[in-house]
Amino acid sequence: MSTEFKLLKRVLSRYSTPMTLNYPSSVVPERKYSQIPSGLRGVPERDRDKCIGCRACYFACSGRATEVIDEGNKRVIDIFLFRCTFCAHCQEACPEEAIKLTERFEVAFPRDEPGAHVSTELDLLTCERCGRPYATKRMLERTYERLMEKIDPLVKETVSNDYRKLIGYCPDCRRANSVALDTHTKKYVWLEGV
Amino acid sequence: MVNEFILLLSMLVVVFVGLFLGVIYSFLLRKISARLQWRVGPLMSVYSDLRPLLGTTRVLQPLYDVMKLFGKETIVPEVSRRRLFLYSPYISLTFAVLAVLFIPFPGAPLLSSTPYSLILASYLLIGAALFSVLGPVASGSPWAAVGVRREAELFLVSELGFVLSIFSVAIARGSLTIWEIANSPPRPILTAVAGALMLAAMLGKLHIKPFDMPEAEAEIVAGPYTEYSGRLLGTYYLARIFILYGLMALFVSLLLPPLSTSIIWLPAYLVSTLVLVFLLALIQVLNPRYRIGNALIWYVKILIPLSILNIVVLVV
Amino acid sequence: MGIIERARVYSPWIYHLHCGGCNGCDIEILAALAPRFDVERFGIQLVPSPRHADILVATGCVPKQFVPMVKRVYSQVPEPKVVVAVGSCACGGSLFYDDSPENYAILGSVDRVIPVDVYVPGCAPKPEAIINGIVQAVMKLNHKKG
Amino acid sequence: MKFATDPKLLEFVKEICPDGLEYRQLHENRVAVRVRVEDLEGLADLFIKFGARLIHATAIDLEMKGFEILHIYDFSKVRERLVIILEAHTERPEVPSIGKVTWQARWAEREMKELLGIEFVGMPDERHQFLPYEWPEPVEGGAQKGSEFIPMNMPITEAYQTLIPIGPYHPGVIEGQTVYVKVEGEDVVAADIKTGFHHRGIMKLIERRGYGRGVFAAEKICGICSGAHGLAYVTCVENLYESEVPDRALYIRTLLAELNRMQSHLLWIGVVADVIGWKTGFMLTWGLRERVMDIIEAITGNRVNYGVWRVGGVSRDVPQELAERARRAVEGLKEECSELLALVADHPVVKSRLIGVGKLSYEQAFDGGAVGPVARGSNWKMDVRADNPPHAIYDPKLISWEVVTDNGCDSYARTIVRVKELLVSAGIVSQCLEHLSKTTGEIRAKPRSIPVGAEAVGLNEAPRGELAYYIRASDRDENLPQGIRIRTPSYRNNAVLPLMLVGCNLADVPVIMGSIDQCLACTDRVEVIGENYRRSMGWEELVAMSRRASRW
Repeated sequence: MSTEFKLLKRVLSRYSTPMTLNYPSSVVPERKYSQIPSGLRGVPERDRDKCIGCRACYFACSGRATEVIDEGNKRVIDIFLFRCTFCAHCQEACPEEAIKLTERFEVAFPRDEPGAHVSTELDLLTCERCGRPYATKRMLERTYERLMEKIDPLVKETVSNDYRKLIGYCPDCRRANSVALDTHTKKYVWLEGV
Repeated sequence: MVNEFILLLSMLVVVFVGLFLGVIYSFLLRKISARLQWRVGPLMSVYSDLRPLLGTTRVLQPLYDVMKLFGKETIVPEVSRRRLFLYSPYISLTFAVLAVLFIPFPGAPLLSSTPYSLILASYLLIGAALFSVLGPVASGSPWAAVGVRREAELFLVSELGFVLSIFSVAIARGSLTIWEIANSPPRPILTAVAGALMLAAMLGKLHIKPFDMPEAEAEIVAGPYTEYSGRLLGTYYLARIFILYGLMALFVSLLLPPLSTSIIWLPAYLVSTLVLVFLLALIQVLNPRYRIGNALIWYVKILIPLSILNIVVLVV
Repeated sequence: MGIIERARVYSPWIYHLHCGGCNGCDIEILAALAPRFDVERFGIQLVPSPRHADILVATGCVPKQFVPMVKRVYSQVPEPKVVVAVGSCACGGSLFYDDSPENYAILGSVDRVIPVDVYVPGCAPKPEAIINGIVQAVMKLNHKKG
Repeated sequence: MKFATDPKLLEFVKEICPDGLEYRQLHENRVAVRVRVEDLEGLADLFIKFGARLIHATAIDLEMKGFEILHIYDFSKVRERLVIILEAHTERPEVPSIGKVTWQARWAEREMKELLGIEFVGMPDERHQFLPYEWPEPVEGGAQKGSEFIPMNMPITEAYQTLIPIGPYHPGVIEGQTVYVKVEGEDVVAADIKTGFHHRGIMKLIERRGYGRGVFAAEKICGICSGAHGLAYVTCVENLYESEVPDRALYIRTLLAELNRMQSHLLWIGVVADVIGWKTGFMLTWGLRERVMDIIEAITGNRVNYGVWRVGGVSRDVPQELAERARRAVEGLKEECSELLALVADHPVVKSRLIGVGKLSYEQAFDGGAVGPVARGSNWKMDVRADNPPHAIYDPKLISWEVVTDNGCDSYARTIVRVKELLVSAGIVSQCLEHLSKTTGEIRAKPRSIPVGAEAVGLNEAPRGELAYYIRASDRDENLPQGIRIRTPSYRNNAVLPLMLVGCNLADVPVIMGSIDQCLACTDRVEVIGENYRRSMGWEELVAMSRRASRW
């Protein structure tokens, strides 16, 4: 019986003041939530003007919660929150730090209420030769800027006007324009004067 | 004619007061055992900004549970024997309410002055508990069968303790009507010994933690009440509230004689029942559940010495 | 609202329906009953039998072997009942979701088996999010006539 | 810290095995031995008598080239830190079974038979392990007839015997498994287990994600020990190539692995208290557990899936002042835990419910291959952190800790082992945090390319026992593994459970099931077989199916 009295003494002394939070109500604000640390992985948010539509988050998403829908000249990048597990792989993969996991974790969606999607819309450029949409405008600008930063100055001049020559075409048309298969020697030959 | 009318009126009043007190006792059982487990339990006063949504207080939480159950659909499994399954909750409730009528409340002697009222009250209580066992037998679920077997074994032992303690008091006082026992002069030694025996028996009857094997969630789903739902389950919970009140009132009227006789003793009556509830909550918090075998052994271990002690006290 | 509707809101009993997940969300539901978040303050209790339940808290991406059992338990719960899907597995079948040929072992999300009323996504949502979901489910209880 | 490979190892292995076999030294004292299929059984007998322990028996499907049977043995009891992998190549899927030689291979062979289609000659127990019993008759709409009638070897002979299914839905068991108990009155005469309700085919999902992103799926196998799975997977991938993990990352990994163990043991003590009907024990231990969860959440950003494990290091650093704050919190938590758990452990009724219940003697534990606290509770000093440590800081020179054992051989002994382990883990956590709060350093090394045809075994001590990963690198595709095999601790403890259940009281069955702290989500995590059930899918079909599924 002695341990029961020891237990009773300990319970009465230490555990009689409840550690309960008053969660749904904010009568005492600091006792509403258990804790919201700075790095909490909550609902992701995508910054509309930083995102360049490069689909890095789409490839990094292991749970296949991110979808990229290209129709017409619109590219929609959409995270379906019901499949997202808030693992922050997309935040790591994004070159532009456009997507960031906020600290909002209190998400409950009744059945008929929409809103379980985080989507941004970007306009797609269509290729001048075959008219197929191939990349977003902002992506081309960003790649050009990065190219210019990283390239060593000697080659910079030739590369930039080559780049400007091919800027308006989709990858297939670029290949068709710049290279042709010489049937005789079975080799690809550079076309001059595109 | 007039005092019959007063009697009827006081019976009606005591039934409602009994219900109210039973609800308060089971709320306190939940609240105190929650406070001893480092948490809050049903709120006395809901937070101010949630009042319109969740009501002002949760003191009547057991009553809300019962009323909600009355509002739910009742499912009767076709495996069960319909009539016994359907009617046993109501019979158990009527037995419990009748038992309450025979136990005096301060200021309302009710029927406690009829001769042999002690036997009637204890048999009605046993009847209420019995029918809460008969219904599940008819429900045909294996879990209920195991639960009922455990309840029967526990029933055997705790009733033995209950009857021993009651009749030792009756022999000591020399009468079988509760009203005379309640008015007889107090005898502290008798109260102590018979009280200990009756408290131990109450643990088994009320399924307080060390002895709640019939409703062990981890082992046998919900024990006897697995197949019950909706109104039937609601009446069973109501019957248990009345049994809780009845046992408390019987304990006070038999063992603390002057308290339940007249209205002036009402505050002392309430204080003593609250102390009893606190004691039960304490036992519930500190003890895990016995196996059914150990429970029987434990009961036998404490029944024999206590009853011998009772006889010694009677002789003195 | 009448007494019965008010009583329904004051004492919602939850039953934990485990549909084959990784038991991360199940532990968070039990954490909602533990001292820190103690949902018994509002009368919410975890009941052992589906017969006594009002709210079914479903977790896990339903493997095929669970399908008959989930349907049977869902049918045993008496009317006005509400289902809360907790966790990304139950809401949308997080990484087990397979849009191409049907995965031989998994059905994906709970709403392919039983109608779900409130979704609480998150890979192990915090207990506060689960309580928020249950409170919204309690509000819907009264719209579903018994 | 370079992972030394001991040169004298090869001579030792050559002594034991008969000559004329082909030996290959892998990273970190693992030796791969290529043998013929016929002498697998002989070698198994030789190793078991020598005192080795079978970690896992599994197979890799090389589609056109047939199967490769792998038996992985751990010699840590005989010689410090040695793991031998027996590899036998076979065209036809008929292989002699070693189920008779050692009890440990029974479940592994049942799993291989039903999911890779390998016929084992002389298998003691042919029933399905994870799939419904009446597979491959098509299970219409998933309605599993099997759960009603179970062709078990427990026929009901006498009248008073009853067969009680403690079925997939039982409040005492959090997850879905069916324990069939043959009962005479209240005493259990025979018991058997049907798992497979959590079968999600996770191993194939991990394979399809490649090495880098496989961690994401490995963590999702089990909600309670997700940290252990992350560390084991990462250790296994790093064993594939000469990995060079920075020091600070190793400390952060140890910290998270031990925090995961602390919250898992506190959770378990609460669940056992609840199963024996003691709500106060449940509430108090889970109240303390919230403090551990706060520390985990502050460090990793999520209470359950830490999402921090990366191949070659860790993805999130622990700032120094957070480490200091967490250390103070852990110190306070440590003596509060020791006081409360001392009271919980020697409560008279708790003792009466746990002592002498679920007995497992040392021989049964060793033959049956029990792991973790279940083995340590039967007086077997076996801990992966001491024998084959994962890529984290566990050597006694840097962090002082010791392996806890108890010779009670019953549920109560397992409780004591887990309580003491909890305090040892708290010690490790405070030492790690102290080191992290003083030093800084980069936390991630650049992973190098995986050599062709490499293979590796990654071992880690999960809260429930030894967790083994085996990865075979593909010889064609640089980023996709050929096959991943996972053997979780509950897989072994569940296999030993029927031994403990025989002879106990019906009321104790949930207590015993609780005492091995089983995690069903771990046990069923296996392979994919094709829609037309009869034959297992070839490599091209699998890759084609997965390509359609995942858009490459």
